[in-house]
Formats: sequence, structure tokens, C-alpha cells
Amino acid sequence: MSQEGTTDSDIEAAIRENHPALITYITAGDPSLEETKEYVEALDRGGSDLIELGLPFSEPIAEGPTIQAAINRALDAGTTPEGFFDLVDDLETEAPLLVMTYYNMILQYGSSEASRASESDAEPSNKPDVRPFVERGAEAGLSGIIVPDLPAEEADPLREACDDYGLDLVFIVAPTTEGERLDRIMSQVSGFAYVQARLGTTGARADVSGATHDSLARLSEYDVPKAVGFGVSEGDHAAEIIEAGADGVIVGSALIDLIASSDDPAAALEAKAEELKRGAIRGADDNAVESVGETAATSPSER
Amino acid sequence: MSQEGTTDSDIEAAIRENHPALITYITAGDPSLEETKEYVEALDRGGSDLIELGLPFSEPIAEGPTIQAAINRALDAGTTPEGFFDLVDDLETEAPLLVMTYYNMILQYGSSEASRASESDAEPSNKPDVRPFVERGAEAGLSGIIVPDLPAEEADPLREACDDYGLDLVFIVAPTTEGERLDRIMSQVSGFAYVQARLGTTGARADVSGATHDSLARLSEYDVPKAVGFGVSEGDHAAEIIEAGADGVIVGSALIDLIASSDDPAAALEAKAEELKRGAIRGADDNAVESVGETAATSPSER
Amino acid sequence: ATFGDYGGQYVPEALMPAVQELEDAYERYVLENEDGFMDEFRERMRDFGGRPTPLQRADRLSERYGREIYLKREDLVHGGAHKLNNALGQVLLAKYMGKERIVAETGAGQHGTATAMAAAHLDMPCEIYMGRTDVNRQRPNVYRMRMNGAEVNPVEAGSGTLKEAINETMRDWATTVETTHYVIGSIVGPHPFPKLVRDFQAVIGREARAQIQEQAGRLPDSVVACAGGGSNTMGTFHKFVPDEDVDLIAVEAGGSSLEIDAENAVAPNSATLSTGTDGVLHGAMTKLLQSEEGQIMESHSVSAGLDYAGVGPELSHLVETGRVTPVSVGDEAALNGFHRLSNLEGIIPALESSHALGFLEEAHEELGDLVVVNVSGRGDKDLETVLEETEKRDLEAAPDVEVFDS
Amino acid sequence: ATFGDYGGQYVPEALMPAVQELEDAYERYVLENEDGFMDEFRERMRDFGGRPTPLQRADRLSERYGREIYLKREDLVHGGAHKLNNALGQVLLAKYMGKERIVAETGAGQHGTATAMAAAHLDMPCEIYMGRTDVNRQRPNVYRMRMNGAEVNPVEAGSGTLKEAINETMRDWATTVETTHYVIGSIVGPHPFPKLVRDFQAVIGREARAQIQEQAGRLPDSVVACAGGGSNTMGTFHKFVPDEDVDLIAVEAGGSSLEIDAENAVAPNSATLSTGTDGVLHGAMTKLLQSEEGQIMESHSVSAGLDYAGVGPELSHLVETGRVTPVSVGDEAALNGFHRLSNLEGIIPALESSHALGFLEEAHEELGDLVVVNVSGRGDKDLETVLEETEKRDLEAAPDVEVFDS
Repeated sequence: MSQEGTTDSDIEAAIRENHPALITYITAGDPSLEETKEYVEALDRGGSDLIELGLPFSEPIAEGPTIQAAINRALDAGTTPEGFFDLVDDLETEAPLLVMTYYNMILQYGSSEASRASESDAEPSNKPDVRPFVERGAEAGLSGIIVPDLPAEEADPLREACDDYGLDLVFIVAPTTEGERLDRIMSQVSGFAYVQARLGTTGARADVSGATHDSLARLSEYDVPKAVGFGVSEGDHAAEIIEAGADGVIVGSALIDLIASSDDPAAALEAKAEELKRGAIRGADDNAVESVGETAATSPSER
Repeated sequence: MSQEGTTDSDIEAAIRENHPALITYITAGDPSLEETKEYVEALDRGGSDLIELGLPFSEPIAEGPTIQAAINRALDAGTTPEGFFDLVDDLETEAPLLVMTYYNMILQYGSSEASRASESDAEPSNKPDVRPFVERGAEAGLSGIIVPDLPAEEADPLREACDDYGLDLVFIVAPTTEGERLDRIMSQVSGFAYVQARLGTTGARADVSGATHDSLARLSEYDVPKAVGFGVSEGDHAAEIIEAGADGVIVGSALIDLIASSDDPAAALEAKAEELKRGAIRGADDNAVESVGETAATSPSER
Repeated sequence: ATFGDYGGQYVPEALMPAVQELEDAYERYVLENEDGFMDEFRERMRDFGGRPTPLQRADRLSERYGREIYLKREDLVHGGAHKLNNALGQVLLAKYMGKERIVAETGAGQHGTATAMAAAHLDMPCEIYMGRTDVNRQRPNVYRMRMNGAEVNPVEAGSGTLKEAINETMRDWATTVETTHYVIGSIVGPHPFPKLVRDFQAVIGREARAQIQEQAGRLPDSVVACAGGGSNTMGTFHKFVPDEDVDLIAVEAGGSSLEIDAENAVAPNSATLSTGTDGVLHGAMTKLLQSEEGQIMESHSVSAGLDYAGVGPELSHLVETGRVTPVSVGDEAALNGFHRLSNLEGIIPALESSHALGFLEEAHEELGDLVVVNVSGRGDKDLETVLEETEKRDLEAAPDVEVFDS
Repeated sequence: ATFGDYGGQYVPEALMPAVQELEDAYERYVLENEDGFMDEFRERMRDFGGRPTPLQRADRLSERYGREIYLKREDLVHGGAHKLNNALGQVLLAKYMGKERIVAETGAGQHGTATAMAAAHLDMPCEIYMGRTDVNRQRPNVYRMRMNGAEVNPVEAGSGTLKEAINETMRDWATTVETTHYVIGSIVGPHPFPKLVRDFQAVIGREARAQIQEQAGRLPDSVVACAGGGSNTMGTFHKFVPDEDVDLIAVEAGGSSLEIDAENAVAPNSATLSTGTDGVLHGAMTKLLQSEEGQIMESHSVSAGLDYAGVGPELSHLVETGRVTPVSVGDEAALNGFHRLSNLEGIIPALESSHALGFLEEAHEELGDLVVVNVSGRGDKDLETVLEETEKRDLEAAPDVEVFDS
């Protein structure tokens, strides 16, 4: 549910209108910003309903080995925030774009210009500020921001800036998020709730965790779009997750793996997006069938 | 002066009768007991008035590197106390023989036989005893014993045994021996006082230390034969020492060096003994001349 | 935030409940001594840890510098450094909290060995994350941890040093948070870690403050401690902060230069308080060595224990407010400090502590008449490094060590 | 002699005046506290040395052995072992006596490093004799001595180990006796050294006796300490000797076997009290590992600090009179003891001390309900040896240490 009961944001609309939604993630600059442009377009063609672009940070504490490696490749390739925004400027995708990055990247953006600008002042402020980043993101056409190391408790400055520039600030809901904190976070979510499928870090897994089902059950009472990430790698996972009540699935590491290993990453990404979207739709259909009754639903394992 | 005003011991007689005396030392068993026999006979021929034979001990704390090495060679060659005594049994030298060894060697000799013998007793004594060593030494024809790690304060048991078997127990007088202790030691000396020429360990030196002159001056009041060792290596040293008032010189490391380095050690030892004896005599003559008046004495440096 | 503009809880959502649970435990057990927690902690630090440590007048340094120099001897704590004060406190706290497992990061291995010792002592399973580079260059510390029964997990990512080890420990914790406590090694990380670690380390200054009053009859004019993450620093300073006439001086690692290599995002120093800018790393807003874009730099110091691109948020705050004076001395001055204390006082200090001693030599004239210096740890662990680094230089205070067969 | 049949002053004549001068100084300064000598000694041991050391209840060993086990933590003394108690005492005494220079022998380097530290602390020139073999295999200790400003003189004679180092130090002393004090490293040597060293080390037992009474409410049933030369042993036992109900157990190094290789004059152990015979070595009548002819044997132990063919004459006397019980445990039991304490209690003990711990495992059922064990030193110095020796064996208590890149 969007803030203040106003109309849906781009992101919320994309999820509701394309339900069940496929949200794809890749790291900008892996292996170069030019290639990232191709890959994003491929993911868009493949049926992504939202695309998360990672802005690489040197200390990605929430990521597993796959995305860590992607981030290192991107940094080695010289990816900077300015280059990232230039890429976003260039992109014309059907799917709305979000940036996923760590809080320090947001804080530092433009701070050296700011402090340089303030050198003329008597009291130059060297305090970092989140607004230049949000402003530039909005200008480039981003629809939202996800910050894995920014819990709701510390998010006021960024949320205010996002509100001012019309960007959604997506919060993560973990298996350990419960009770009052869950209420508070769900009341502050904009765009969608990023449901962390399991404890730990990002990375492709071979199965869907029991924690996912528990979380979705716990979240069912909140009328907020819920997308599940952390470990989703196959169409069958997507089906199972959607069937369990999610509004969307988020896939990242599985796509990074394709970039790193494919001869034609763009084609592979497009095909993978299609597989995942089909899986999601199958899950939604099963869900619909099941809600009618236990009939001849195709279980993922029979596919 | 011998004990109790009785007649002179072999050793004291040898010094007084052959004044100035040459006392030579080699380590028994370096490099073999057979060769030691030859070398002792050579030293005897060369004019030694007393011969010290070292019975090797593994921890020769009073020795410098030269005699340490000789001891190691002797031990490596398997030299044992029994072998040592067998050698002494065989030797027929004009010069009386002394054994120089460390106290533990004296303590242990025969102690295992003793304890074996006492096994029949109700209370077997496993305390070491000095008497078997002294008894065997006397039987083999030794005239005296020198023990570098046995100060007068600890010497009662050995002195009693030596008295009983008619052996002299030679004490060392060091540059640090003064006052009451010096009196006490000089009153207990039998055979001669071994005057340590300088602080430190045995070993050939290039000069005669000032400490030698000081010690001889300090000792002049005692009517006991005085022989100077530690560092004496040349005829000129011998001359200087005798001239300074000693009754004899003791030479060891310089002889060990010859054994280790000569093609014909026996000949070299004999020649060296002759050189040293000549030096000693020259010193005695100078002394006699000087005591008459400062006439045309040949100073060692003009030789 | 927790300390003026600094501190906070910038952690992944999954960790927030654990961080809040820790906040609660901190308040109950540490601040309120519930169940006698602090009593048990202090008793174990006495019997197992060897506290109190002495405050020793350094006779020859006092003479050399023309003022009274006292050394707080944290090198005598079990394990060889102040690190155990914190490690034992946290492992014990984890036990009181009902946790079943301990994880910790380590750089050079000092915090890892202290944590492994504490975990063995308290019978807690323990895993230590350590960068691959550090594992391979700090073998004795790896062995010590293994002998204390800890698992040691080499971290292959990045440059394989402390920063990566912290990242990886956070990842482990994010996975196992329900049963596991993360024993962080300095006054860094999200609230309440900086306060928790400070309170465990504050015993240094509490003892030193009482000891100097007993031995010298008054409070010191200056208190000097080295600063990397800053746990020995805040531990030494904390009880002196209200004593406004006592100068508090944090000596950072100047490395080979204070100039930054912007192109390669490398700082040839670890002088975060002196040269850093504000940002968020490892859970807290603090001063950082970072590029203009916000990437964390590789820091450098001859002392592995100071080699960190961040610093405790409380120190950032105290520097910002002027209560703590940040200074820095370079590798060479630290090496000379190492040799000087070894040679003049018979105490081989850690290379970390040697920075404080290097500062004494350079700037004693700026200090008051009565100075307390924290010797945060012993230097046996640094012998190889010191030999290597000494060989490269012509150090005035270094002895010749060549007595070996070639 | 000094102790029943044992002790005495079997030294070269040149040393007798120095030995008697030392006797006089011992009586005046140590026994009568002339010029406040003992006060200064105790104060420096507190501030520089870190005394008192704790007596710690070992929770998991107590559980394992079904009796109360307390550890006297001499591993926490500055330098890492009890050795400083003696070294600082003697260097300070030399200063009071007006000596200008210190010499000392060292085997593995523990006494040498302690003496070098004490000499640096008290500003006394210091030379350490160390066998060539030991110099080459104990490099870190050589570096520590050099860093403390001591000269290290390698001794090339013989097998290049402790025995030769003592011989050579005695030779130096015999040369320089007028200005030099020989800081002997254990309760060996001519009178008054065994008493002097014992009295400096007796602080161990004095503290432990008071601590156990405070902590456990009574005297212990058994006191256990390892014995090489015996300084930590007598230091621990001395104050308990009059307590006739307290069993005193000296644990010697059983090495690989108690059988002697008579042919090669090698004892594959250092169990002098258990298997030695009476003789004179290094200035005193005592028990020795020697051949029937009286040649001193090469001893052996995995612990370099116990590897000595002699033992303090006072211990020989106390064993002879039945007051002290000599036992021995072999290399393997000691290694297991090392690993067990590291793993269960978070204390890495010296290999010397590990013998006492190995004995606990083997024979705890023969001990009383309340046991004090002296942990004479820390084991960091032994890591390399332990790794090497552990690799050769299949030890039940050893961890796997393989976490390195191959």
C-alpha cells in the first residue's frame, strides 16, 4: 500500500498490474556498463516487471559469493555512481528501475561537491547528505531504492528525501522480523515489501526455504505487495513462491551466474526471465486452482 | 711445606730438588691412551719434573677451548677411569705423576661396585665415596691429585683419603684468593700451590699477566712450593715467571696444541719441554743474578 | 545517533532483532548487573585474565623525556593484550543470553585468539573468520586459535584481510543470528556494540585512574593510547573523559604517508580520525578512509592491529567535539618506539602500542608533567614483522640481531 | 652440605670469593631486607612483573577429574613464565652488590629472555650464553634478548645446549668475577644460589597458599609442579613444606623412555629425581643423570626447559627424605596435557607445565580432593615444537590445524 493512501507508485502499479511479478537484479558494471545496458534490455524483453540495478559498494555485507564477485568485477571495471546514473539516463525499459546499493554510497554521493560548494561558507559542513543521490536518481528516472544495510529505524532521512522526489523506498522483511517491528515496517513500506526468503545472504539455492512459507503466512494480513528474494533461481521456485501467496519473485544471483558463464549472456538472461515469469504465472494459476479446490493442479515436481 | 712437618712428598721433593720445576699437563686418551703413553714418556725425557695427566670429564668448567677439545677427543676415544689407571700402571717415568680431574669423576669411581657390593646389606648405601679412586690411584703409582672444582672448603673427605694413601692434594690459588682464605689454603696445601696466573680458564696466552706478579708477591711469605699455570706457553714466559719468584711453571694447552697439530707430537713435546725447562732455568739464573745486583742479566726480550 | 552524529544501527534487517536483543541484554546484564553478570565478569577477569594489570613508572623513559611516564601494562593480560577484556565479556554475555555459538572476525589474530581463549574457558563453540592473506601470514595465531578449539574459516574474498573478515562474519551472523552471538573485536559495529565493548574495556582506565592517583598522588596531565578500531583507546580514555584537565591523545597509524592514493583507492595509513570523512561502515556512522564515491579504501600500517579503514563512532564523536586529540605517527617512528621500550625498559610492546611510544619520542615536549601511556599488548607476535621491517630501514633504536649461522 | 647430603660449593677456587660475597649479600639483602632490598624487589615484581598472579579454579578440569583443580597462573608473569621472579631478583641483587655486568646461561631461552628483560629494566649490561644448537632452533627468543639489549653469545662446544651454556657462563664468570654477577637460571649451582633462587621463586607458593585458603577455605591436599632444574617446583613447594598433610609432587620429564642408553651415555628422559644418582655438577652435590664412570649424560625431553641432567640439590634432599614425591610423565602425555588445557580451559601452557597437566590426567585418582597445579609458563614459545611433535603422533587431545593453502 502506498504512502498516505495516494495513488500507486510506478513500482506498486507494475506489481499489481503484472501480477504475479518478476523482479530481476543484476549488478551495474558487471562486466561493464555497456554490457549492463544490453542485459537490462534483455531482462526487460524477457518479461521482467521490475528491474533492480546494483550500484556496487566495496563492502557488500548482505551478499553471498555470487553477487560479491559481480560487485568486484564492476568495481574493477571502474564503475562509479556517476557512470551508473548515466546508464540509467540511457535506459528506456518498460519495467520500472530500482537501485540497490549500500547506505554509504547514498551518503557520499555529491558530498564532495557539497563540501566544495560550502567551502565559501564560514562553517563548511562536511556531513554527508542523502538528498543529492535521491535527486540524481529521480532525474535519471529511477522509481525506487533498496538499501540492504538500512533498517527502518535509521531510514528517516532517506525516506523523507524519497518522498520529496517521488521515489519508493523498499524495505526488507526478514524471517526474524516479527511483532511490533513488522507492523511498523509494513506501515512504512512503499512500492513493495522485499521478503527475505531465508536468513543469510543472497545467492541461488536449490530449494525454497520453509522460512518463506512462514513469512508469507505471517505477512498475509498486510495489504502490501510482497516479493520474495534470496535464493530464487528457477521457474519452479517462482511457481512455489507465488503459490505460497507472494505477489512477486526476485531473482539475482542466478542471473549473475548466467552473465559470468554464458556465451551469449543477453539471450540467456532473456530466456531465464521468460522461464521465471512462466513459473510465476504457473504458481498463480495453481494458486487460483487451489483456492477453488484441490483439483488437478500441476505440482512443480511433476513438470 | 708438607703436612705435619713430616718428610717431603714425592712431589714436593721433585720441585725442590729440580728447582725451578717444569710441570707439564696433557689429557689422557687424547687422541688415545696408547699415544698418551708415548707423549708422557716424551715429556719426561724433555725434562718435566712433574707430569699432570688429565682424566677427562664431560663438563670441564675450568678449561679453555684447547683442553675442552682435548677432553672431547679423549671421551670420544672411549677413555674411562679404569683405562686411565691401567695407563698409569704401565708408566715408568722419572717425574712423579699427578691426576687432574673433576670431583664427580673421583666420587663415582667404584661407586657402582660399592653399591653392588652393598646390595646384600639391609641398608644399601648409594652415596658416592672418594676412597676407591684414591686407593686405586695410589696403587697405580700416582703421587697427587688436582681437582679444579674442589675448593678447600669442600675438600675434607678427599684430603683425608689422600692422607691415608699418601697422595698429595694440590690446591689452586687464584688471583681472587686473599686474606684468611689464602692463609687457610696455604696451610692445607700438600705438594705445591698451583698458582693460577690469571682469572678465567686454562689456555695458552701470548704474555704473562700482571696478576701473576701480584700473586707471587702475595704468596712470597708462605714457605710452600709455588707453581704457576694458566696461560704459560713459551720458554720466555717460564723465565719471567720463575724470575718473579715461582718455584715452577705449569704448561698444558700449549702442549695440547702440539699434539693436535704436529706431525710427530712426541718429538715436538720433548722439544717443547726442553725449551720450557731452559726458560725456567734462565729465569732462575736471572733471579740469582738480580738478587746479587742489577748486572748483565739476559732479559727475556733480548733472547 | 548513539554518540552525537555518530553510531547508529546500520545493519541488514535480519540482524535488527538480534541487535535489539543485545541492547536489552547490555542494559540488563552490563548496566544493571542482573544475575550478577558484572560480578562474574570481573571475577573471571581477575582469576582467568590476570587483572588488575599494573601501572608501572617507566624509569628510563621518564628520565629521557624529563617528565613522569607511567605505563599501563595491558600486555600482561592473559593472551598478551587488552583484547581479552572484551572477548571474555562478550562470550560470557552470550552465555547469559542463552546463545549456543560464538562467531568473531580477526585481522592479525589478536581478537581471534582472545575470543578463542574466552570461548574455551566458557565452553562455547566458536568460529573465527580470518582473511586468507592474514591466515597465511599469521600462522602462530591460527595455531593458537585451533589449539583453543576454535574453528578458523579463511575468507577468500577481496584482499583477504580484516575488512573482508568482518564482512564475512556479519554474513555468518545474518544466517545464524537466532543461536549465535557475534563477538565484535573493537568499539565498532552497530549500537550497542561500541558501548558494550567500551564498557568491558573501561577497566583499563578505571584501574589506571585509581593507580596513578595512588602512585603519583594526582590525575595525569596526559593520557596516550594508540587507536585503530579504538577499543584500547576508549577503554583507557573512558573514565578520564569527565576529567576535563586530562588531555586524551589518540595515536593513529600514520603508515608510510598521510597522503591518499585516490586513483587506486588506497590509503597508505590508518589515520581515520585525523584524515577520514564521515560515512557508514559495518553498522555505524563514523569516520572512514573512503574515496569520494564512498568506496572503502585499503588502509595500511606496519601494525596489523591498527590497519582498519574505520574507527569507533564514539572516538569520532570525541574528536569532533574536541575532547580527544587525534595525532598520528608513521611506521618508522612506531618501529623505533618498539625497539626503544624493549631496550630501555625490558618490555617488548605490540606494534600497535609502539605507535603511542613513538608519539612520546616525537612530541613529549607538548605533553604535561605526568603522562599515562597504555601498553595495549605485548610484541612477541610482532617479532617477525619487526625484524623484516627493521632490516629494510636504518633505525636508530634497533639492535643488530645477527647471531645465527649463515 | 647445604641440604642434608646435597648442595655445597664445588666451584673453581677463583669463584669462591664471589660465591662467599654472594652468600653475604644473600643474608643481608634477601634474608634481612637490608636497604629495603626485598621491598624494592616485591614492588618491582608487582609493577614490572605483574604480581600477584591469580590462582584460578579450572572448571572443566575439575569436572573431568572429579576433584577441585586450581591453577597457579605463572604464565601471566611478564615474559610468560615464573623465570622473571628469579631473574629480576638476581639482577637487582647484583645492583645492590655494586656489580657492573650480568651474565647468564640459557637453554631454550626462557631464562635468557627473563634475564635480558630484567637487565634492560634495571639498566645493567647483560650477556647471555646459549648453545649453538639452541640459538639456531630458538630464534624468537634470541631476537627477544637482542631487542632487550642483551648480547647473545652462541656456545659452539659439545651438543650446543644448556649444559654447555652453563659451562661457558661459569668460564666467563671465572674470568670476570670481580665485576660480574652470574644470574643462574634455576635452583642449581653452588650455595647460596639454590637458596637464593628458591627464595625469589617462593612467592609462587606464598601467594598460592594464601589464595587457596581464601578461595577454597583450606590448604590443598596435593600440590603439583613440573621439575627440570626445579625452580618453579621449589618456588611452588617451599611454603608448603612445613604443611605435612600437603602432598608435594614433582613431575619430571619422562621423555620417550625411562631406560638409559648406557653405551652412548644418553638418557632419553630428564627424570633426574626419579632415576638419577648422586654426584657433583655445576657447583653442587645433587642427583644426576650420569654414567657409572661419572660422565654427565645427554638428557632428553620434548620440553627444552626440563631438558637438564641435574636438578636442584634441595629437591634431591626433599625426595631423599620423602617430603617430595618424584613422578614422571613422557613426551606424549605432556603433549596431550598441552592440548587439553588449551582446549578445555583456554590457557596454552608451556610444555614444561604440560608435564604437570599430563600427570593430572594419568594419576588424578591418586590425588586428594583439592589440588593446586603450577602453570609455570605460557606455551606460545612452544607452538612450533608442539605442531611438529603432534604431527608425528596420533594424539587424542590434539586438534587438526590444517587451514592453510597448500
